[in-house]
Amino acid sequence: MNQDSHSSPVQSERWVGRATVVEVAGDIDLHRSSQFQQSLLDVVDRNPERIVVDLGGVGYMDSSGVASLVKLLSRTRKTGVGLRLVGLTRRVQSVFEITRLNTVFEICQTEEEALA
Amino acid sequence: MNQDSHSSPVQSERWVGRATVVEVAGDIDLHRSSQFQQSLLDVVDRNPERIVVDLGGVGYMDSSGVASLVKLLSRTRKTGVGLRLVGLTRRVQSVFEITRLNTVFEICQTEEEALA
Amino acid sequence: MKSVLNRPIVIHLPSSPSYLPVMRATLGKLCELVGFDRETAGAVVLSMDEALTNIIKHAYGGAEDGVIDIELAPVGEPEPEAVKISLRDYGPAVDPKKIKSRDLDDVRPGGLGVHIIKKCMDTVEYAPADGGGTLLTMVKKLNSQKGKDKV
Amino acid sequence: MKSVLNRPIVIHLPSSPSYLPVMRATLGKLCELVGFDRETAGAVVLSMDEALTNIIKHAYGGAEDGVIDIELAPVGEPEPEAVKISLRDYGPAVDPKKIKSRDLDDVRPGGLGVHIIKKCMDTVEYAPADGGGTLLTMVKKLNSQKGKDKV
Ligand SMILES: Nc1ncnc2c1ncn2[C@@H]1O[C@H](COP(=O)(O)OP(=O)(O)O)[C@@H](O)[C@H]1O
Ligand SMILES: Nc1ncnc2c1ncn2[C@@H]1O[C@H](COP(=O)(O)OP(=O)(O)O)[C@@H](O)[C@H]1O
Repeated sequence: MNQDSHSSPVQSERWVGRATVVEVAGDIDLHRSSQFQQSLLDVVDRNPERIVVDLGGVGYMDSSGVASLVKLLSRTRKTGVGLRLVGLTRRVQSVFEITRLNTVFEICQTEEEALA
Repeated sequence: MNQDSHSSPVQSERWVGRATVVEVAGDIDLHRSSQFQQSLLDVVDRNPERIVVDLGGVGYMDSSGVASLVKLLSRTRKTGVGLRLVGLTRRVQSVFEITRLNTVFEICQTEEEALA
Repeated sequence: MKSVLNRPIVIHLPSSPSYLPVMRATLGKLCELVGFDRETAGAVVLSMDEALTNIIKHAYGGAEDGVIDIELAPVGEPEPEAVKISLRDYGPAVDPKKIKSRDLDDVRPGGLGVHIIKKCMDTVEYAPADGGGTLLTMVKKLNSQKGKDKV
Repeated sequence: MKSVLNRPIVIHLPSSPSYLPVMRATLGKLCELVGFDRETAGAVVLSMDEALTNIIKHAYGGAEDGVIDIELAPVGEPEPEAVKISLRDYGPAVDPKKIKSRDLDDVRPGGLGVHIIKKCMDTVEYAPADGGGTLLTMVKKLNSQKGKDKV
């Protein structure tokens, strides 16, 4: 079994003070986006002050993966939780650019920056 | 244009004394094996004492690529030229094992060993 | 063996999200052979993925027992100059005018697929297919890659 | 979306060596999704490549305007337990008994494809196809991977 198709997109969750760093891996497409979204919303329920989504392990993401992140964004805005994205691979970065969501999300270059 | 499909499988040829090291790259299949074979036989015509074929850049080879190397082997045997293979990736190594040609070719782990 | 890349690959794909990675691998390699750079190949693959996703969601309503007819065609002689992707579903007829992208400024989940497709491909055409369903035809030209002049 | 991998992909491929890398990418990704380890997936991909090469060389004599019908089928419920590959050509009828590997000890170029296929796959069957040509069916089971017990 390989991570791209079978396991959860959210590989691990790690607390740094009151922030939580969520590590995502594998391709995120229609096959995995609803599980991705559910895992992300579960993170909000644990009441962090900030969520850092590390997309370093995501080689491919389409608009259904982006939609899961937009859903997370509106949830975090509602509940006053900070949200930052980090580790975008070139392909994932370009999906954000094409959909102009790179100006909507806070996208950081490093985890340090995202946690600062 | 990418190396797998369009350019010559033999990327470069480098003389080390009277031996020549031939660097091969890209997938070798029916599409590229005849060009591969021709380039290899051209090397014999330059009268080296030994030919070292470096397959480090070959991620995939099927029996038509193997056939080109067998053709080279019989030519070198006829003309008294030494022939050694080096840098076999795991997949290429396994094709030699399946066809039991790993016992027919001199396969070396390093270029130093192949040139020794 | 000297051979050319000038004929289509025809595929009948189950309308299940499970197969999307397979189709991405197929088209990604074909784009590489045609001569697209990595970035452009990625955009073409993304477009097909978005279009297949829309067919699965909208034409088949998530039913996985439908079939999507796919044609992946390198176009041009003697060397390919473009790739043409045709996707045909057997879903209910839909007015092509209804298939459009939404206002991007309205940030909400969904509604981005058609925008992505139109942004990434050179031509995109939806038409009712003979015998029912929708035929989507999209083309990406080699010379429309970034860093090359548009024709 | 919860979905399963239990239906075949059907492909009509031009009989040209140019398309071999595309088919390798397709099957390689499918084998990964089915759950094969890298090494076994490589052996399955190699087998299909050898069989396609033989069809191009022997069934079509190198003519690139033929078509090869390919079916790539994950087999098993609810999770796939094997992959079945069917290749059908429209070449002259050939006696399946004539398709055999040679003695490996006789070192010469060629004559290794059928040996590789039989060595790598669990079952290999050549049969005359309905309406002419040859149908090759080969199966590789997940549980025949190295490191797992044979059933
Ligand atoms: N293949 C299709 N068949 C029917 N309707 C479609 C198809 N593709 C797209 N549409 C319509 O176009 C709209 C916009 O699609 P898209 O931009 O991908 O956003 P989304 O799928 O998230 O709604 C869809 O909501 C749907 O109404
Ligand atoms: N699809 C096919 N149609 C007709 N004959 C075939 C086919 N595949 C294999 N053969 C026959 O089987 C023989 C052995 O094939 P193979 O082991 O791949 O070696 P090679 O192709 O190098 O001769 C071939 O020489 C050919 O006569």
